[in-house]
Amino acid sequence: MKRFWSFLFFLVPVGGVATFVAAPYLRLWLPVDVSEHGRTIDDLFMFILALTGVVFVVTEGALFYFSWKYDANSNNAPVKYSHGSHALELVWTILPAVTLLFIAVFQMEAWARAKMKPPDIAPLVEVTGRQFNWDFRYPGPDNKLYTIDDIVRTDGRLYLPVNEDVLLKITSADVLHSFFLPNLRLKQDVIPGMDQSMWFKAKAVGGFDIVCAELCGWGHYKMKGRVYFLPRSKYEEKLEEMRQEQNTMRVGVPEDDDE
Amino acid sequence: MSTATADTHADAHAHTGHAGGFLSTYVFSLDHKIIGLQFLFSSLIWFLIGGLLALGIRWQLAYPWRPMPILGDLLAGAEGGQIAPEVYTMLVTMHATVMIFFVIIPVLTGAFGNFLIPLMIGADDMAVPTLNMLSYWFMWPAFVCMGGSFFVEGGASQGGWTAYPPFALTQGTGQFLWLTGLTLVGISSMMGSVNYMTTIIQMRAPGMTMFRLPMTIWAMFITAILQAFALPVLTAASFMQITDLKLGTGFFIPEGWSTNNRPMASGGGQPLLWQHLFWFYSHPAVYIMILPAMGMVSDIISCFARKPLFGYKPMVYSISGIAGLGFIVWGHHMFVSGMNPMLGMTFMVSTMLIALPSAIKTFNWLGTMWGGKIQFTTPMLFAVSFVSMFIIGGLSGIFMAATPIDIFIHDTYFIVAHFHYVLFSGTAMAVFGAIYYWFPKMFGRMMNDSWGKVHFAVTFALLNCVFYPMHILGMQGFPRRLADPYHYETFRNALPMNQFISYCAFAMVGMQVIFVINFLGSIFFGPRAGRNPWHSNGLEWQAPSPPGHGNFDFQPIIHRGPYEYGAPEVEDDYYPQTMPPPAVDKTK
Amino acid sequence: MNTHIILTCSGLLVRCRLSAAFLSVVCFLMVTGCQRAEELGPVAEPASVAEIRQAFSSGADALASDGAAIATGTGWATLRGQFVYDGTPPQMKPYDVRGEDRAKCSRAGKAPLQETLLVDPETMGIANVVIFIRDAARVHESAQPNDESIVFDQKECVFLTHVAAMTVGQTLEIKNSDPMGHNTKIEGRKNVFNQSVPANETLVFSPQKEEPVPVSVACSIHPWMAAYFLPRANGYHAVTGADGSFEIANVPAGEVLEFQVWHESVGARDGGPLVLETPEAKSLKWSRKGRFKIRLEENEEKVLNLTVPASALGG
Amino acid sequence: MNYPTLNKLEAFTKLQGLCVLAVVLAAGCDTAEPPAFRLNMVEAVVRETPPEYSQEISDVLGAMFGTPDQPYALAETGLDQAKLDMAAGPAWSDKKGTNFGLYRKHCVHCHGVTGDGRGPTARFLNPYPRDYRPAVYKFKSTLNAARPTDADLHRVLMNGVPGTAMPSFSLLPGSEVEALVEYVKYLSIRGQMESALHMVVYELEEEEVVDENGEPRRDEAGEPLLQRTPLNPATYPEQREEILSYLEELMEGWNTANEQIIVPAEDQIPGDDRLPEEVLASAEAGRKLFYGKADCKKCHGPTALGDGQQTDYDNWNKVHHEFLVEIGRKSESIVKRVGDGELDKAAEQQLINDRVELARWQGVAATLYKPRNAIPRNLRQGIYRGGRRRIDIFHRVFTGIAGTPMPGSGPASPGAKGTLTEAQMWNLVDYVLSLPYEPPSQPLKALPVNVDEVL
Repeated sequence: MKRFWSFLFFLVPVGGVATFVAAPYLRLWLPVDVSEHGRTIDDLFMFILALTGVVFVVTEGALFYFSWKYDANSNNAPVKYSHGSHALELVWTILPAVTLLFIAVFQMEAWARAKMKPPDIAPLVEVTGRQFNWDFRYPGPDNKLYTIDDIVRTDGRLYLPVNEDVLLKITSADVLHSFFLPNLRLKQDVIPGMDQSMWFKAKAVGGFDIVCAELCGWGHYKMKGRVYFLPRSKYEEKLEEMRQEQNTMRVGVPEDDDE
Repeated sequence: MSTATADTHADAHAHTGHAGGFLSTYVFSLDHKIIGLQFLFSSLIWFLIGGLLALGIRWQLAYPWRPMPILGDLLAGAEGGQIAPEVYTMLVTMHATVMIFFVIIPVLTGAFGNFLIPLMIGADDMAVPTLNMLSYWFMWPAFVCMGGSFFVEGGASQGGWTAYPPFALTQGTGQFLWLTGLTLVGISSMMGSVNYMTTIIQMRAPGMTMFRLPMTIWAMFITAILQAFALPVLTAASFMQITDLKLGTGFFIPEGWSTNNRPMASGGGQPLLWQHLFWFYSHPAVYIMILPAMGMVSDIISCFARKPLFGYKPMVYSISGIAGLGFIVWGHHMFVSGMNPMLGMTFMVSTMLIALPSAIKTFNWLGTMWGGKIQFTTPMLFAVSFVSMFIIGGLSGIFMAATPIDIFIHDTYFIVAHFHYVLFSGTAMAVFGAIYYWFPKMFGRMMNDSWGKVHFAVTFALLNCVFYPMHILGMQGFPRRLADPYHYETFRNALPMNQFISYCAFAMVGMQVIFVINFLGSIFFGPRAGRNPWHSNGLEWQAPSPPGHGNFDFQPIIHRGPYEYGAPEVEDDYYPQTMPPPAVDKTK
Repeated sequence: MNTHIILTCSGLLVRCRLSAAFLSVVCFLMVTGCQRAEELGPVAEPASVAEIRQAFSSGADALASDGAAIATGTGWATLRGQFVYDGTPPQMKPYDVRGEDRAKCSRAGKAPLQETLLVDPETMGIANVVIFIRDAARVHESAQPNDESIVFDQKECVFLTHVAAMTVGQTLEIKNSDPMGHNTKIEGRKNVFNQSVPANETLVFSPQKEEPVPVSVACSIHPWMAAYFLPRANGYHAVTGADGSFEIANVPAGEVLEFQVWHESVGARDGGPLVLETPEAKSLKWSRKGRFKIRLEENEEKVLNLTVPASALGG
Repeated sequence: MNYPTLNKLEAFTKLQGLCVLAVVLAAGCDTAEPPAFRLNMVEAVVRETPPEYSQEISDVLGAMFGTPDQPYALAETGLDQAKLDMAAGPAWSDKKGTNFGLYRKHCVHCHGVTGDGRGPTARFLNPYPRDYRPAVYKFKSTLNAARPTDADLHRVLMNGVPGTAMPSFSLLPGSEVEALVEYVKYLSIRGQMESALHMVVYELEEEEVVDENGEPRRDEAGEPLLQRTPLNPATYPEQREEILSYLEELMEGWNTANEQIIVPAEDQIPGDDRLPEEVLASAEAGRKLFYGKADCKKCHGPTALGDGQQTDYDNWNKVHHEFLVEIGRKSESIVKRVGDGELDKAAEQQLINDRVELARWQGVAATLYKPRNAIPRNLRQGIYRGGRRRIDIFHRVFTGIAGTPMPGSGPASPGAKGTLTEAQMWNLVDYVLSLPYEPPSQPLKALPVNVDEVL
């Protein structure tokens, strides 16, 4: 029990690292990435995780070591009467500064690709956040938004082609929302009165969650949507199906079942 | 130094205090110590309320839509004790608001700033005691506004503590009271900060040069500057939001805006403007919430390592550096807000740079511990845990400073983990340490050290169980402020982890009973403390415990800095700032 | 020293008390705030619920009668009478005519007057009182449902027929004699109708089910327009004319007939049963539901002259 | 080195601390009771049902429909007990991941436990959430007076109601959506039954008081003493019969909903693949109708911004509006009588009674939200609450919107005469769908009037 407290502090780096090691087994890790650019972001994340992990272990280790070694109960050596070290200060100023600046510069390209260089194509869908739903507007057969043949869907399902550059126009009908696609590592706040874009290329077929990530009211949690990536042909079929549905002029009368 | 004279001195002050009447002595007191204690008590009460609000959040995340015991009926009324979604949003908003504006800021600057500044610089009181009193009593209307807002039509604000328009503008009276409360807190802080700056510059005891100030005072000084320059922006912004809300202006309302089928009176504004103004204050506010804690921790660590503070001047420079850089990093809260992405790059660089002074401070604390004789008293344990936890909070900050990563982790639990590591595991732990450390000075009695250690061990273990797993939740993309995240397939598997976090949170809040009993009990029954129970160097420890009116029973003259522990010149391992140097002894 | 500490402590105690007072106020507010409004009504009691559910699930007991009235007499009689207002005839306020149709909906520049309570100043008769037999055991052929149509006209934003009583199966010819469009909205318990009626056109509506009391007829475009509509299974109903008189001919004699009397200015919404407490009403055992029972001899011509005090009509 | 060695705290302090904590915890309300169905008190007071009957009505409803935690489907209702069980009760999931308590999880905040559209969140919403109890639904494929079909309710759940706070639930598993549809119907039927019970109570005759020998008691004048007949189907079989006949009648509405679907005539349906010019021509014809015969401009306004007639109420708000107006009238009358002074005994008693009644009414009024006008739709926003398929809009034009001022233009019942022919209605559909793209719609403006009614 003599050096109990130092061991308590030792638990921090041990537990900290252990949690991250155990996390994938608890199925808590970065969600599946289905985008082309997502890899870059994941790699950056892992890079910083590794870097900070090392710093974390070293500093927490030092903290433990000092608490263990210099515990007054067991340390009889005289106190090192020192007001600091100029050289050390310089080292631990310059080293982190260089590292941090490097990280910053290193990230810029990924940031620019995600937010500053949209592909030169027409928007495929307009996404509108409203309290509390995501509405989707497809341009319809004329490929132009805001014309009479637009297909508007309010059922929270967004269909997009896979393996293609996709440009979404995103906006809000009322308050701030945030269009968050965890599996594509993309997020963008939407602001009423402002149009924004989001672009990506999905590389897997399937359905993935759309999350609202900006507090937008009591029903914030209800703004669940789902994006489905389909092969081009299926996507076009789906579009046609939605167009047909929107033009429905007949009504289904259920067969009378006398139960 | 004769104790007898000291006692008479204190008695005399007590009598003068008494003559002024009970109310003016203990309620509307002009004495900085009483005002400090008033701040301390009110923030501790709000700490409790804020903690209970957090438990409401944790309940919902662990047992979504299940009736909540005890609090459920209070909060949700007719739905059988289940937390209604708008109540959840209200909890989220008010937990943050209470903790930031009624707990952390007042306890740091209000309680410890008030109590310590005159004592540590050798002044008999603040420069403008009346202003000081007002700064406390301006908190009360704010308390009434925020506390009362729970009971108005529509309940307390649900706009998030960031109150982003236009959503915040769809709120009713609750939001109005919230903004009013915020403005009042701003006015209170403003009064405090002006006072602190004046006092620190003007009222230092003879010999107390700026570079002989303890780190606590440096931190308070820089904090006061931050408050003085950042707060007016927030006050103006919240006033603008009040006029948007009530008078039909449109600073933050876009053209043609309507929500919930309400016709709006005007438009032509820009929602992002609020975010810029808000974060222009609220990012510096983050440093307001940590710098004083850093200062106090520096003092505590140096004292219990029995060793001078490592790199005093770099510490001072890094605090100033944080303050300076703190004004140009606000945009990192807005990377995905829709502002020009070019700005994002600029803010990324400045944000990365602000990590630097923090790193320097951490290394210096470690340097202070190196080669010392560390006494693990309760305050020291809290101070060391501050360093340990601040490392985690600081390092996780690098993730969100990196813009591409922030796209993913913005508004997820990664952020929640980060700022709780800084604010709870950091500041709140430092505040606990500071309470244990300065308690003898405040009340003339010691707190129970064994129970203090139990309190520390339990809190330390549980807070890590609560906040550390939030990092991996955040990695998964688990969003903040969602009343029912398990709607989403992606997050369904986070339920067990959230339940674990919630259990730990309930236990952690429950365990604070130890502290409450220790604190209240020690006020009345704790063993008497002498003037300097910790054998500390600081000037405040030369005053009586508790100090009488006018603080010092002698004229303090300062001979050196506050961190001369283990100095070779003297036999004891401490060397108080007022003790004349041995050279004077020789002449005797 | 001691004094000082004691003082500090008591100062703290005061503060504690203050904060305790604040907390208790907060607690009190929370407790009162969370109390459910008693106005939400009572909650089912498990014991009686179990008993009643048992009764529902145990199958229906055979009942002696199916509830229909049984004929006991023969022949026919007539009931006629008059409703006379006792008081100063009220001045009807003009309707709150708004919107662009103001000019077209006004008679000589004045908004039409409400017809909530029409009293003829000469005879003091009350118009638009509805009186009908609730349940008739026998129905004379003249009172059988027929397929005649009733014209229900509207002009200058006023329904010209204020109360339209009819038998089911008859058609209501909803006519619009105005130059602008109306819509006719009937919100009955069993008859729901809401159609637009273009200018100078006629729509028909044929109620299929009886209503227990007259139901409101409105025009959403001109919300002040109000009328009432009562479909009954037989012709034993009457609406008083301008002089307050009514006649129901060929009612079955020798039976106990229960009459319902209704007027629109009674009750909270859409009128209600007219309750009289005058001596002649007492002799009829006029009930709180606006009903009275009477038995007529064959070929009797009963005349009922009823005085209606102003208070009975909410005056 | 002298470190402070600190005394243990006195036991007394600890005890005190625990006591304080216990008091704080106990200061809250009691433990949460399970939520209960509540009566429609507006109906109860407006119909002047004697207060003694409230408990009995509540009991009968409890017997017929159970509680929010344990719903009960009487065989006559034809409701699926399994689906109700899935939708009712507190939210939880079993080990297989089947979710229960769906209504409590997804709907209750707005629509309320009783389905009265008065959940805690409702007060923040405009329009207010639907009150299921009158069983009137706006967006359906059936005639105005008819109940909706299951498919109609299902559609609303799948697509939400754009332009309102009602979100889409299309991502829930199909079985959960079906359970919710069933539960909504259950709440509607329960609400209709409640209303019918008031009718039953209203028709109850007073019964004679009998002594132990079964002889009727008489007063001094020899008249039999009368007392209130309780509502209790367990002891009065004829009440049970009547209740069941009401139930049968209202179930007929639900069971025949499918027969009341408006099926557009094939020969009038415009072609599926029309050329843009044809659509344009049709829209132009619709435009003429909009301003002419169909007279849509009266409410939707000459600019179709919904700025025409706006002072009417929909049924749900109208009930409350009239209730509040009546309260005003009552209190005015009391004030007037008090001002008159000098009242005789009877009038005095009447005044006291009226005051008691007014207090009861005001108590009920305090639980209501402010009634709001029915604002006609701004047709230039391109938001179609009932769905934007052509058939949806056709149904709106054909039969109006039940419960609202919106009238129909088609025949009100099969075989009756409508205002417009189906071909004309299709023209209107084309016009309505083209309105958002008409040049004056850019930029869209918020509704200009009626601000204080809506805020």
